[in-house]
Amino acid sequence: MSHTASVVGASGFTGGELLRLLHAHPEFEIAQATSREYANKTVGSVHPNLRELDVRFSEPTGLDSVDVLFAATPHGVSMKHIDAFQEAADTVVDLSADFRLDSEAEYDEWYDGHSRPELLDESVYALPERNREELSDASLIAAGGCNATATILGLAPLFDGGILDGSEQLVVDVKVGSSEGGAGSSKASSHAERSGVVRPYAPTGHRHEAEIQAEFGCETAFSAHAVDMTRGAAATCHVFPNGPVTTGDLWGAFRETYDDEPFVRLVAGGTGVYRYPEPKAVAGTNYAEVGFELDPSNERIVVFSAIDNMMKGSAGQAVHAANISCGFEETAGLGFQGLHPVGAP
Amino acid sequence: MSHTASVVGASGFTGGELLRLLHAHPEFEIAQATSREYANKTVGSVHPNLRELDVRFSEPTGLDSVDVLFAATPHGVSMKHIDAFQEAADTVVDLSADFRLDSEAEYDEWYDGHSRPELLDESVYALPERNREELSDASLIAAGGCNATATILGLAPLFDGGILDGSEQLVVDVKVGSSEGGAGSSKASSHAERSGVVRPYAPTGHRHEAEIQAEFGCETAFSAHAVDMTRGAAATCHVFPNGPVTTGDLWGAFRETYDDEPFVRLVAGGTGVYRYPEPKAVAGTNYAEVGFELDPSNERIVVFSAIDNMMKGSAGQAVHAANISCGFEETAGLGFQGLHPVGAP
Amino acid sequence: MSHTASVVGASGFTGGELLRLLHAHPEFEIAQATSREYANKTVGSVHPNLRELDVRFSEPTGLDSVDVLFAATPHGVSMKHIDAFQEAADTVVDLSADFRLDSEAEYDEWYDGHSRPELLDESVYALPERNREELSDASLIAAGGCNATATILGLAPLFDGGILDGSEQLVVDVKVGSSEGGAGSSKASSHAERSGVVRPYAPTGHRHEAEIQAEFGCETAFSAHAVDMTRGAAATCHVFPNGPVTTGDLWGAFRETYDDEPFVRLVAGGTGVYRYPEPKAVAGTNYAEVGFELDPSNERIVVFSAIDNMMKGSAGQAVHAANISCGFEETAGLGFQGLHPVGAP
Amino acid sequence: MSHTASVVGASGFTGGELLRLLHAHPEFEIAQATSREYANKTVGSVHPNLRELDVRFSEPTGLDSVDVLFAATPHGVSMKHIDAFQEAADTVVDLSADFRLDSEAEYDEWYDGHSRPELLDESVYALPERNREELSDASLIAAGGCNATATILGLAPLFDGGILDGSEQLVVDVKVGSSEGGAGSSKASSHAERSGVVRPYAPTGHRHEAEIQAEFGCETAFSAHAVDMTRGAAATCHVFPNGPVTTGDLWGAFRETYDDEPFVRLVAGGTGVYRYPEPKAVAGTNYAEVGFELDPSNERIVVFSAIDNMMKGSAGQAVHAANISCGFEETAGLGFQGLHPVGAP
Amino acid sequence: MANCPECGAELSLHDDVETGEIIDCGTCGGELEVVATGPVELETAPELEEDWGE
Amino acid sequence: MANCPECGAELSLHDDVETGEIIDCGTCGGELEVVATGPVELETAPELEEDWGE
Ligand SMILES: NC(=O)c1ccc[n+]([C@@H]2O[C@H](COP(=O)([O-])OP(=O)(O)OC[C@H]3O[C@@H](n4cnc5c(N)ncnc54)[C@H](OP(=O)(O)O)[C@@H]3O)[C@@H](O)[C@H]2O)c1
Ligand SMILES: NC(=O)c1ccc[n+]([C@@H]2O[C@H](COP(=O)([O-])OP(=O)(O)OC[C@H]3O[C@@H](n4cnc5c(N)ncnc54)[C@H](OP(=O)(O)O)[C@@H]3O)[C@@H](O)[C@H]2O)c1
Ligand SMILES: NC(=O)c1ccc[n+]([C@@H]2O[C@H](COP(=O)([O-])OP(=O)(O)OC[C@H]3O[C@@H](n4cnc5c(N)ncnc54)[C@H](OP(=O)(O)O)[C@@H]3O)[C@@H](O)[C@H]2O)c1
Ligand SMILES: NC(=O)c1ccc[n+]([C@@H]2O[C@H](COP(=O)([O-])OP(=O)(O)OC[C@H]3O[C@@H](n4cnc5c(N)ncnc54)[C@H](OP(=O)(O)O)[C@@H]3O)[C@@H](O)[C@H]2O)c1
Ligand SMILES: [Zn+2]
Ligand SMILES: [Zn+2]
Repeated sequence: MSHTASVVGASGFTGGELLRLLHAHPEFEIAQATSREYANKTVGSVHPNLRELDVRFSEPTGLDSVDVLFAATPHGVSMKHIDAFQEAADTVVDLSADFRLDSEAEYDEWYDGHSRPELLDESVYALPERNREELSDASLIAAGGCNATATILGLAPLFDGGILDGSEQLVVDVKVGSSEGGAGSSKASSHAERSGVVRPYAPTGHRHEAEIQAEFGCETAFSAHAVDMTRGAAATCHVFPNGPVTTGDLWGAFRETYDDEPFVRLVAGGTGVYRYPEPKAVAGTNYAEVGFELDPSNERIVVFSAIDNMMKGSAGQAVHAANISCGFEETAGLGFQGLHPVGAP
Repeated sequence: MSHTASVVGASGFTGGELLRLLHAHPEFEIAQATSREYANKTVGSVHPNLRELDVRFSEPTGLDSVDVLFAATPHGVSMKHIDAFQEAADTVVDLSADFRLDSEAEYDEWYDGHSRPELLDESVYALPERNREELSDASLIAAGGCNATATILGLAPLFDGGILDGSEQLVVDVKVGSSEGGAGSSKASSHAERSGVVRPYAPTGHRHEAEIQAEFGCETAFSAHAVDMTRGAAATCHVFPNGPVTTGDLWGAFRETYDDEPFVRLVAGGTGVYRYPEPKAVAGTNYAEVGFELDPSNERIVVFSAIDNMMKGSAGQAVHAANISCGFEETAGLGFQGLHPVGAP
Repeated sequence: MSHTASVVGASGFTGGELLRLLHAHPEFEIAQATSREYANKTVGSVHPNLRELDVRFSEPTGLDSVDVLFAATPHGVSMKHIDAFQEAADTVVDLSADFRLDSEAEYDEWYDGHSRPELLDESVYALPERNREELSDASLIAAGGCNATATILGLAPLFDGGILDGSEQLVVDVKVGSSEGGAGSSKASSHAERSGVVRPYAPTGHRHEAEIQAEFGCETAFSAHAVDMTRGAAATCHVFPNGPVTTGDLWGAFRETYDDEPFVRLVAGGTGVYRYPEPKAVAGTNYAEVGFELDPSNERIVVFSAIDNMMKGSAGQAVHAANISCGFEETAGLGFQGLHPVGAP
Repeated sequence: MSHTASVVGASGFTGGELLRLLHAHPEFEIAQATSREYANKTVGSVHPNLRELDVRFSEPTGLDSVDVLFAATPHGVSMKHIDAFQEAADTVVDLSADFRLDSEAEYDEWYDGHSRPELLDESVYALPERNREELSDASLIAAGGCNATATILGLAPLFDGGILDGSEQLVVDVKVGSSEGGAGSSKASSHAERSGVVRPYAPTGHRHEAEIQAEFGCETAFSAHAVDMTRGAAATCHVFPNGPVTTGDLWGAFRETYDDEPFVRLVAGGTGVYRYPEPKAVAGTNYAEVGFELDPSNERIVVFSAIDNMMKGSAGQAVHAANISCGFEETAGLGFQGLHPVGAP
Repeated sequence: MANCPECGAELSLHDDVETGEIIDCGTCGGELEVVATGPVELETAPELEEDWGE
Repeated sequence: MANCPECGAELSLHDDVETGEIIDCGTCGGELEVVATGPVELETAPELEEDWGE
């Protein structure tokens, strides 16, 4: 146990995942878990899976000194408290959007501006499959958006392999689970209204477009739908390359990009029940499943990408990045393989 | 009660819907309901909602003479038995794909050929919003495919209104419920494996592309995903028109096409929980919800269309078409408005 | 169209059901639909299945004169506004618990007392299978509790047939859907927390025990569990009769009680998928399914009863009672037979 | 890595769980995983969560010599092949019912007899909370039935603490997920029919009554219902003790029985969303949650018990027992804490 | 009777509709303000950015 | 050890693999036939069109 870690926003959904991961992590010890609403209560009173943990929530004011501080707070909170966070910890890993983009201009365009733009240069986007090098000595790390993560992982081999160059039309149709909305409550997210939906909730102008654009330098026509699951984000990318492509080209590109990646599985075809990426196959894990199908009659590539929005799409990605930054084994604390069968996890 | 009607394939999912609709229909009386597996059993033994019906399944051989025969059998059965069907009934309404396309060539391309191609000229595609005139004296009617129906209803205003001309790139991303697979069973459709999925099941080359192409004369890049609901098909069409379009243009086109349609509801925007078309809002009904969103930054129109695959997407469409062909009130027997709240119907 | 009807609390779940039923009812015309939160908005903005209705919510103050007023408001509201309700309408049908019990003492024991106890004598408990006679000239009608309704319908034949006399041990284990909680929102009822549960939510002391006790004069050991459906209440009664009972005795008793009832179906045994009462087989309908199994080794009768909590368990029961009170056909407006297949409605 | 282990029936649901657990287990190495249907295929082709495993199915004939053989086969298979199993392994852990009961007479009563009754003396029922001592040198171990396990864990403190003596009436009402039925398929278990159910499937005469009776020497009035989840068994025991009991007595009894148990959590009361045992809080884990509520007005104790049917109710229990038998740390390989939030796992 | 300025759909209104009332359009869901009566005139109401979760 | 002719992934095989055996590739799921041993050679097996149902 070499490092101490605290979680700000530990009563939320991704905060709970962080606690779960850190508790079982061979190198981390949980120092503090903050919540304003549940201060002094056991973490198990909010997260029933963590009843074994002997940790109580504390107020986010009064942060102890730790090696790594994870912030799992809503957009805007980290940029406000970043000085306190950086004072408390050598490394800050933020799960919100506050430090994901590169420039104030992008925050003006996609969000409501930024109060600490000078830090945007310093911060590193956490996705290790794209930024492993930079993460190794990062002290301010921004875990990616879940839908952006799914999309970027799906499209990356096509850009890496030169099959796309950014001039093509890209359609991204995403299906997400209810945990993406966090632990709050509203009529739209009540069980009676939210069950069984295929609900367009961000038909156009989704903020994660900004992250995808930052990665590949191209625009995407992005739409998200809420579907009936709690965990999971599945991106279907419909892509029209400029030139002819074979299945062999695609296997080559995908294997080249991911063959050595510990958390990306290629899944495309076969004869069983699970032939393409599916979010429930990776629920609870830090894995991404990525695959594709070629549609010769439409000169289209359909790319599928599936992750657990709270894991690879947030808390798992954050711990993975922290492992790299701290010099630990990349997979430390992230070994859970997921369940089968599993219903709508 | 002016007309008699029989259902071949009445133990199946859409066959059960036909029985439900015909039983409550003011103009139809059920003559026969066939099943080979359940012959002599009450229809309520298979369809628990029909326990009040005093009807038993009979063998599909030995069809009585009726006004209308509905065939709700798998692909290939109707073309094989069409002579017996037409001998038994003045009007045959087929729910399978057997008489949907116009030419043998299309069946060669998309299916395994056709054994009675001479009937393809005579048969009328059932979708009343497109073929009302022709239906009025049709004697062989082919109810549309559920995914094709959803897609065609969504895109029609754009073609009618000249916003699309068929040269544009069209991406159609469909999400469907488990009843689309019919009443059979397999490992992939078992509850444990099928619950909670976002499962690409027809990433490319879906046969319903043929019906869409027949309607609009253009190709679509079509992909379907199984999601966790039993009833419902939701099509999201990502469309890139050649010229500039305003929201006003879109409202004009959609209202022009659908203002007088009894079974199409425009749904786009608003402030409540249900802002765009959603399959659960039309579950059990013959309604289609259709709506759109304009994405100026991508010069894209996103069209949403939601139906109950077994109703507007099959049995309801069949009864609607039969109403027209028989000269009944169009909405006869199709008045159910659906439920709220409703979970994953 | 002989009668006008208003719904107070029309933006809620059972209020929406009342609107749906009254809209399709051959004898009723909707006068007003109240909501404080959504006043002036279309009813379709809250209830997406009612988009065809040309009705806007109005404030609950300023009630017009009507034949029947339905109140679908939380406990306590009707007893407070009963004078206004009775001034506006000849017949008031209340869906809350405010007028279900017979005496102030019971309200003191199970609720927080009663502000208008003098009306308790006048009010009639709506369940037509038990109180058909009294309903025929009732002007203040109290629709039963959903769990109480399911339980009472299950046990009634045993009391009617003398198989139970009230001295036996009765265990009632109920499973209910999320719509029972109404249209509000809370963390516990959010999709992420409420999905997939088997959650004991009223292990002991459930208020519906009072209604069951009022009906049969005996205590029941009652527990309720939330399960993953939106509509439905299923009661399993484990009953230990004092003397020996045969399956024949049970069929005799159940048929005697329910043979002429238009809304109760006996379901027990058979060979198909649906062998016992199931809530999803009656979802959206006013039917109750009732059945049993005899356990000779334990000298136990297991009684199953399934309803749609918002229909037979509330709004449907209310309309059924109003039909009787107004002298209409009992089944008027309540003909919907339900759906098959249907997922988790 | 000190021990080798094989799984017979590894393509099934509990077989997949065994592979998952053994793969992550610090002391076991997987030797063989059998399947007749999928021989030569990768285990990941059936269990998508196990794509990282470099193991292919082999035929169940031709078993290599191992330390422990786990059999996850349907009832009847193990008793037929027990000689081959015992020849291949020092320790055999069987997940079926074949070696759970003590005498041939019980198999005659509850099953269809037994072909190797002489082994029943030797075999040890796996539940460590009840049989830890005997397990320490057992060579034939029978993992308990999932519903029996849930029930026994719930009731044990009442018998241990003398609150029940076996003369009382015990009602056990169980709710289970679809994985209990194993990996096969049928119409009743298809997604469309099985979704959203509260389906009585073993109203009386459930075989697990035999195991409960074997443990406590008393009969139980047992009924099981299928509900909409994939993993999970929740037992609600309605118990009527002969004498007066206080909440303090109950806490005393439950803490006495379970305070030192690594896999049993007491959950009763509190203020959050999760106040009583719930299966989704333990999904994927080897934990049991156990709790209670006292109903003074009915002189009833309601005991709640929740497990994952495939883990604590089968494969997890099997590995726990094997850990004891092999002298490993009891919790080895069973550390997964479960997920929050999680939908219907 | 009045037409929605957003989508053009016909709106039926109660008789005693008053200036200043905010109503919704049943088709496009737009929030509309009654700016005149006799005959009724509608204008798009200033939008209230509502967070719709996620 | 052998490479999948479909997707190029490395396959690990048991030692006593025999000619004619059909195995799957863990990456692309392709069905492969062992056409030679020592060293192992794989070919795509004739496809068995399997209906995967909707
Ligand atoms: N959910 C996902 O799938 C997902 C995926 C990717 C990224 N993210 C991002 O991760 C972050 C957390 O998301 P979530 O879903 O876990 O949200 P959440 O469930 O709503 O939790 C937010 C947490 O932040 C705390 N908090 C809120 N305001 C605070 C403040 N002013 N100061 C200190 N603590 C505050 C809350 O606890 P108290 O109120 O008790 O203090 C709560 O613990 C967000 O930025 C989100 O965009 C989430
Ligand atoms: N499900 C949908 O959402 C949907 C939507 C649009 C179109 N469709 C189309 O509608 C048709 C029916 O679909 P479904 O989902 O209702 O299928 P289904 O549930 O599988 O039912 C098929 C029915 O056909 C009967 N049948 C099968 N082979 C037959 C034969 N050779 N002769 C006579 N009867 C036969 C079966 O009963 P017995 O075996 O007992 O005779 C059964 O009643 C299909 O063509 C399908 O493509 C379905
Ligand atoms: N849900 C069920 O399954 C069920 C079953 C049996 C019985 N019930 C009973 O039926 C009643 C309604 O239940 P529900 O589930 O429909 O509840 P709900 O969804 O919460 O709706 C309550 C309605 O009452 C209105 N309301 C609240 N306070 C009011 C007040 N002071 N004056 C006027 N209107 C008020 C609310 O609208 P505004 O706030 O917009 O005015 C809302 O329309 C309750 O008494 C419940 O116990 C319900
Ligand atoms: N599911 C649960 O929750 C649960 C809980 C407690 C106990 N159990 C018990 O655990 C056992 C396994 O249950 P399950 O749900 O995992 O069943 P399952 O999914 O049906 O799997 C059964 C496995 O056994 C294999 N098999 C069947 N017959 C065989 C034979 N004659 N010889 C060798 N292998 C054979 C099958 O594979 P191939 O056909 O490919 O060989 C399959 O891998 C059962 O006895 C069950 O009662 C299950
Ligand atoms: Zn409008
Ligand atoms: Zn391959």
